Amino acid sequence: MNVDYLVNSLYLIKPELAIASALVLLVLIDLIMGNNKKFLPYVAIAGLIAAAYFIIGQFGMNSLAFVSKSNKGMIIADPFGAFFKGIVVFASLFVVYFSIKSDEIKASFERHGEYYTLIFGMILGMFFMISASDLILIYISLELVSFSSYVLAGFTKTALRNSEAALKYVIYGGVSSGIMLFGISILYGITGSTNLYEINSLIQSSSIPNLTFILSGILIFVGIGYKISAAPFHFWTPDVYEGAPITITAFLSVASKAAGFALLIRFIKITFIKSVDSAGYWQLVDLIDWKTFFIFLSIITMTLGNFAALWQDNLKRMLAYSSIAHAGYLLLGMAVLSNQGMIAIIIYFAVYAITNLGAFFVVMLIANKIGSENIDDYKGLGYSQPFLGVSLAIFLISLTGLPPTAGFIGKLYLFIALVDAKMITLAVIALLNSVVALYYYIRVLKNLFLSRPANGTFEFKVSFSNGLVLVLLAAPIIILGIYFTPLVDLAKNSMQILGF
Amino acid sequence: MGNFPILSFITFLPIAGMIIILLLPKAQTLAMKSITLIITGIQVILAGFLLYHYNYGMGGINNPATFQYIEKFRWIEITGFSWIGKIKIDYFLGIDGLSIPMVLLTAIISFIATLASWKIDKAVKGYFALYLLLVTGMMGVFVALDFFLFYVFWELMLLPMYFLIGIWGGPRREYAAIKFFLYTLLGSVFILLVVIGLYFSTMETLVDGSKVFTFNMLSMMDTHNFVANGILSPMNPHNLRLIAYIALFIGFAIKIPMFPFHTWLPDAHVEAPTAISVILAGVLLKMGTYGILRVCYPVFPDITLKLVWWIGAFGMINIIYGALCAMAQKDFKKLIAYSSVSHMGFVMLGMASLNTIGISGAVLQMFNHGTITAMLFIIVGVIYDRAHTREIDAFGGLATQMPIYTGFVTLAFFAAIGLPGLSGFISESFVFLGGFAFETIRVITVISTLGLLLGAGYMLWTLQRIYLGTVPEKWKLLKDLDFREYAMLVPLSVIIIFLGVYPSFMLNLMNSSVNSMVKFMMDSRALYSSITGF
Amino acid sequence: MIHVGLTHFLFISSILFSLGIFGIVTRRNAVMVLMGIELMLNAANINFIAFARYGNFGLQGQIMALFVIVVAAAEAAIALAIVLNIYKIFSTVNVDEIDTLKD
Amino acid sequence: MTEFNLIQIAVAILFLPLVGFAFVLFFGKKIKNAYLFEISIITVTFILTAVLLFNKLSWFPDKNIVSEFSWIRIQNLAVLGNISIDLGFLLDNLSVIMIFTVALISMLVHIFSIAYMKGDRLYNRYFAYLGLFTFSMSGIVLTHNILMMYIFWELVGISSYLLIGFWYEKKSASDAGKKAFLVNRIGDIGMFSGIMLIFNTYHTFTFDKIFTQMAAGTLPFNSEFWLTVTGLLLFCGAVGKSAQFPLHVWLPDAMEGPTPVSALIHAATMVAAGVFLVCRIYPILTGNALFIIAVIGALSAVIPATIALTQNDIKKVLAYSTVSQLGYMVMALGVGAYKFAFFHLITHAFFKACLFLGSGSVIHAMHHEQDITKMGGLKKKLPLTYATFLIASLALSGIPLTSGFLSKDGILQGTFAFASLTGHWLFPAAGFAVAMLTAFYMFRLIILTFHGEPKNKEKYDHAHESPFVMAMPLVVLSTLSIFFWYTPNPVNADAGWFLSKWIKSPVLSVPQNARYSFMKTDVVSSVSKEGIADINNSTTVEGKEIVYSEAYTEAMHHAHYPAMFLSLLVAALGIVFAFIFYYWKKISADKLAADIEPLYKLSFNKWYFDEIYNATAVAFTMGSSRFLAWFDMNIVDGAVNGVATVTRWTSSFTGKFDSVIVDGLVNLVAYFSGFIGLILRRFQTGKVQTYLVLVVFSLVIILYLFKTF
Repeated sequence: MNVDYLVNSLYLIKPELAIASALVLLVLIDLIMGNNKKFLPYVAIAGLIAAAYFIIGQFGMNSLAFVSKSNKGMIIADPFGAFFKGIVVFASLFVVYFSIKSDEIKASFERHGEYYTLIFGMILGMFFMISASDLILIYISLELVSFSSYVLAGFTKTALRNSEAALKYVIYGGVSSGIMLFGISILYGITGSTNLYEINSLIQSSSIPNLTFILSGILIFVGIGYKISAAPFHFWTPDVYEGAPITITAFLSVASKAAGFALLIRFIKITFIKSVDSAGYWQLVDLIDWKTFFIFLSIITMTLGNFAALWQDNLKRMLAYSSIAHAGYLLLGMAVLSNQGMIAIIIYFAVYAITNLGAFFVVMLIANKIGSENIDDYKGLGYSQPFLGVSLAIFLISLTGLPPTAGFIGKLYLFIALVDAKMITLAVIALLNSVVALYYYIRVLKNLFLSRPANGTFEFKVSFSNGLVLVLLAAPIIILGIYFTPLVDLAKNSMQILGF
Repeated sequence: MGNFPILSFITFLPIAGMIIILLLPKAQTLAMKSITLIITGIQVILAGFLLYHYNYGMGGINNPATFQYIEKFRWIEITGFSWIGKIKIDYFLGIDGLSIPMVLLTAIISFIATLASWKIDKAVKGYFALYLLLVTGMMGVFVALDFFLFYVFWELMLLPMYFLIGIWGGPRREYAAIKFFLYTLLGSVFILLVVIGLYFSTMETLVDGSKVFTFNMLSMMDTHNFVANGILSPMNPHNLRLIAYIALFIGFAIKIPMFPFHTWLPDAHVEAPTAISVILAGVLLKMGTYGILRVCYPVFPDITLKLVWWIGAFGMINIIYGALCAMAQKDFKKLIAYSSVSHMGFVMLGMASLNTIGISGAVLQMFNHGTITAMLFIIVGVIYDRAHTREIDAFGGLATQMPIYTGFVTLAFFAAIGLPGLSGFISESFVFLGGFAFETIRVITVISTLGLLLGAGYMLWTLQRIYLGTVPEKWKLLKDLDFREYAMLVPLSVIIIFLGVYPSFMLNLMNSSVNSMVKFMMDSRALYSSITGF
Repeated sequence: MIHVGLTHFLFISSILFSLGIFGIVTRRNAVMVLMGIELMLNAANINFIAFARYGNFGLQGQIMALFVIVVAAAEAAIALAIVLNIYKIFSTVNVDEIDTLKD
Repeated sequence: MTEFNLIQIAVAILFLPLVGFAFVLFFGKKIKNAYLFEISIITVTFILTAVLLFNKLSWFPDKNIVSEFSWIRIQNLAVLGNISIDLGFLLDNLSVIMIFTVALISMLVHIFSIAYMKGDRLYNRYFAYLGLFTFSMSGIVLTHNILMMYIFWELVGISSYLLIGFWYEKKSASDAGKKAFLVNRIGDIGMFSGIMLIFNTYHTFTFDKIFTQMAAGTLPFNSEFWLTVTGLLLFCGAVGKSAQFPLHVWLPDAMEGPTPVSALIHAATMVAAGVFLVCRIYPILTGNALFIIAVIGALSAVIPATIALTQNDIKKVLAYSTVSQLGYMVMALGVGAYKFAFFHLITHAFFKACLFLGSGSVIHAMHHEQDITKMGGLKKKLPLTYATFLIASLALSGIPLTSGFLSKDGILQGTFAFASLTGHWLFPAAGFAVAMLTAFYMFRLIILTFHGEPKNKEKYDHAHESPFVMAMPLVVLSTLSIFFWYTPNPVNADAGWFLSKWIKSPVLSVPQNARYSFMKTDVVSSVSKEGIADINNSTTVEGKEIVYSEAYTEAMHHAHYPAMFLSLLVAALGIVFAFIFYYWKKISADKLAADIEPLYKLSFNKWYFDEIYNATAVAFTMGSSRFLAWFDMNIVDGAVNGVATVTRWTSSFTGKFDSVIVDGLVNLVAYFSGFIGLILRRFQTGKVQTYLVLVVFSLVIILYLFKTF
């Protein structure tokens, strides 16, 4: 491997490099500037913008970095990865902004350097997760994300629920990644390679011991399933989402999940694919019945998420369950095993990212002021804070998936994919689920607008910048709900996975 | 004014009004009310304009060339390599004889309901903003010809309605609002599924000869556009048309509301403020029957022909069941709500007749019920504003106390029981004549005539209990109508009498379309049997 | 002298893995739970090395094992820090007593 | 006068009262004497009807004048082409005579009411309603199609409702109005069903077109049975409106209305509309239908007559008498005595209106005392009222020289002839029995009211003869109860212009073998003046009659004198008995009543019709309505809402369910959803090891499920 080749590969990982540099810079600045931490977020934002710039460049790419002798690389630079990295950067930008505003984070001012560094560690890990094509890299990037998030979940240390969340997260995450690693080791034993492309060509050409293979596949899925919080690997989600600082919850629910889904799609598509037929359906190696698996999983996940959410009084926790349910909807897109399904996932995810960030932002703003995330404390908020109320309403309606919000477009594309695949029953289940989902979303709206405040009104002002950010998040939801061509175009351009 | 996009204008004008209202300071309540009034007033004028230039000879239904005021341009178009690349959604508006009565009705009722909202004093800004949004949604449903667009409008009015009931309603408003919301959402998810199914079963040929899947309702009505193996294509031997039809029908039936999906209606009405009840009964219920006529019938003529007995039978159940339930009510508003259930049964019965007279009767009944029930709810509102109770037994002798009001009440009640000379008569008669002419539902029709008796029964009984007799001491201070109430009741009365004396005004309007519909249904019988044959 | 083959290694690794899971779900002490996780990781490590050795797959397996050892160390560091923090706040490291976050 | 002029007059006759109604309704509050406008309008209307009558009978006695315009056109129907629903006038002798009668009585009642209603709070409104009624009634009479007839039929019902319940503050009045309307509606539903059948078969509502098509052989469902059904369904309307058995129960209650209203609506005009309807649709009535009609008519004649014997309310007696007389007419129509039925309709209108107005005069004088057992001796105080009342009663009892004698005799003759041809002797028996009963209860009424000693001295002392505006109508009407208006021969009506020139039996459209045998044309085609051939032109040319068989003509002829003498005899007997019981008091009425107590009670309690209806139909409807409302609240809604008890039972699960229910988890789906949610959240224990056990456990399950693969 010559140096030129290495340098060429480095060109392909410019976004990762940008993030890595920013990370180093953050550490340095934190060291140098001492107690003046004000610059940190701006450095972070600058780093993210640089990464975003490089990511946009990646939409045209289609190549492998760090190619080995057998011509199979470790990192893929393709539009698909670019899209999910874009989502991560998008989410990170907002999360950084949220962090500036969050009272929770402000409280531990002296550790801000640590905070942003860890966030960048997570971002870096996610970037690699999204673009990795080698099991080794996958595992390590996954752990990178996990470790950073363990610490971030317990960032405020003094808060009781923070620490508890961190402990649960670390144990749960450790076990999940341990199981996944065991799966990887078995897969390695069967195929003799850790490179997904190599494994793919191997399982297509030679006979593979069935049961062992299934075992390894499913064990590996445990790690991914835990990241995307698919049932039955979701148990950490509500506790950690509730316990973690709200900025981190938002980050986990969007960016971490994005990385997880990118990994899932890439893993399934690269490893198991035989061919893509003209209608866009994936013909998989029939070692594992992934279709049934995903159908099964998505039904459980969305049903469980929705039904459990019915009972939540803590809005953060409710949103945690709702994010589980949304993972279920996204898995529907997987179950179709087609390009359509993938487009649907991409569209859905883009919408979900905006919406969820917005929802958490409102929750944060309110929690900053009233110090509660309890739904019952939101009574009458829509009157005293119409702007916040209406924004939250828009986000929740979009999460429910009603027109004319973008959430509807996401659901629409999912159902289009399902109906096209003739999976009507699944579509009906999903639709009924979305009716169930309405219960708990509408309950929040009810408290916002229909109930009268229990004790006094909420006297506080939404600052201009916060208002602007809210508009930035809410406006696209309405606009994309009415004119969604750009969204679909983006999805279409993003579905290109290297090699297929 | 040839190219003036009048339908877009009439549909989206309220949105403009909504934005203006949102920009106004909170205290300017009078300005908000006036703006709403002006906007809805302009809508009435525009609807009048539509009517004035309407070409009576054009049939519509399934032929895009015979729709009027068409506005069609590409809304969403995505080109690409696989199927999903070629998605296209049109912004496609147009009206025919089925929709123009509904557009008129929506405009008129919105205007009158604005007046009925005049006394709203709680969160006025939000109220009128939501109200105008609702009006857009309703108007949109009646002018959209693209199924996707139709669905978007359909859902669009859901949330404003939820809040309008939930915030400005009566004591159990939250319960009623959520019930309304859940029921209708449940209905609309079924509709959505069928929309997608139809999307995958129909392909439209573009100008350049290429074929794309389409949401265009009119293309879905043409059997040539079905793809061979679409799940809802009649030529596919394993098609799911029956199931899809039932799902779609239930989706619409919840709005009608058809027994046994009607239970949201009494609650919603009882809790909703007067203006919203007026809108709800006056316009929203019509969406269900309109949807069935606009979509279920021409897109699934084969299944419609199969299930028409059931439609008629449910119509009959609605008529009789609604009337009997109304009879037992103690709450005036609930009684009127159940009477709506009963009256909408006539619409279903008329639709089931599948002939010109019956369907004309059904459409006319939709319009008439809209005006009559609006009036009835205003009447309830008038008394509730004054007495703050709707308990029927708490009243008596109001005819002495409020003679002019009672005059209007009498007119509205008589219209509701189908008294000749008032609009309800001719539509109900047409429904019966049409139903009787169709052998399949003849017996049902005859049984349904019982509804005439029961309707008269509960209406007159109510009239007696509230208005006749002697005035209890505590109501001796009630005032007769004020100017605003005149302004609401007089136009409706005029419409009711005018259409009673000269029903041709409406019937001519819809004649061509209804004929096209009937012809289309009749032709389909042979057409579809030949298609499913191979 | 028995010839030690792949099967033996796999056998050992499976036992280690199972023991790890057993430890995780049964031990109340957080530190013990963490040790269970370490066992799982090491079980995988044994697999990697055994496969690499017996399958003639090249160096990937060994490299993986090296990475895993590093990762395990990092994990242990972080986890123990968190456990320490927990002890400060809850005055216990028994995982089943830390359940304030629940439905 | 051209035909067009006549139509113009008819239009004016129809709409003038409506103008009066609208004017008085809207300006009644502001203009104190608005009623005078209505009265002048009605007077003009009456003059116009007189002009119409005169011109029609003088210049176009044999011609049907039709004028129509298209009200609703439905074009390009798939099968039928264009359908036009026409509105229009049909001026034949029947309608002009009827409209004259209506306008005359209406005018007289208007005038009578000036004094009778004086001082009422809603004085002007009352006249407005009368105007509305006159308008509606004119519509029924003048229309040329069944739909329009139905329209006005309903309008008449509404005006009747408004007038019966005019004193709406009295609960009994508003009850009676409601009852009248609803009972009528029952009949109307039948009638409307008939109309549906007609329209479905002929695609038109116009009488002439229906008759023409039927004569050409088009029958409903191509069956004579359905033709019979059609006829009977249409007749249902008449059963309701003309208060025939079993729907007669509303009419006595309707006496709650002001007495002039009873005279106008519930004695003379509106209730006669049913008979008029049967006259109009006579050509389509089959023999079977006619027979059933005759049976209904006979029952309606007998039962109320027996009830009238024991009633003590002066208006109730007259009301039952009205039902009985209407039954007479219907029976007459049923047995084929068409002309006499219509004749009786006209004569009855006058003398019954006179009786009612007379009773009004009595009631007015007695300060709204209606119980005849509390009257007596009023002859001296109210001589004019007494005289006119007596004349009218004689007419009603069928005493020679009165109009009633002529028409009643004709009807009895008809039943007699019918019986002799078909053997159904019960009809004449019923007829004569009723004749006797009528004479008896009328004279019971007269004796108790006008003769004997005053029972309520105080009221008697204050009684005084009515003013001119009330007396004048009585005189006019009693004069009209004398024979010479109708025929020069006081014992033979056939000789008169009324029956020989003006009223003609219509040509039947019913197929030959569905008719009564004596109405078949083939038997005596020679007798007929006009052939069947030009039947298609019958839309414009009148002058054809039912072609009765020779046997029938013969039988009628033979029946003439026996019927006359017999009827005289029974009438005289009735009167004598009345005198024996009440004037000479030879036999104590009370003692007799005690002796035959069950019968007396049956009669006194009106054969328990109201009780039976209340216990069955009304109770059933109300019961089912209550049940369904309960069903709706608890079952239909509950099925979706979650049955309350189960819900509450499970609410102990967390104690939160109730609040959540209220919060919006409102239906069964929600209940189950909530339940599932509850189960699911039990897994979320907060203990991380539990989670991990679950993960491992589900992992095993997944592996197990996939192992077969």
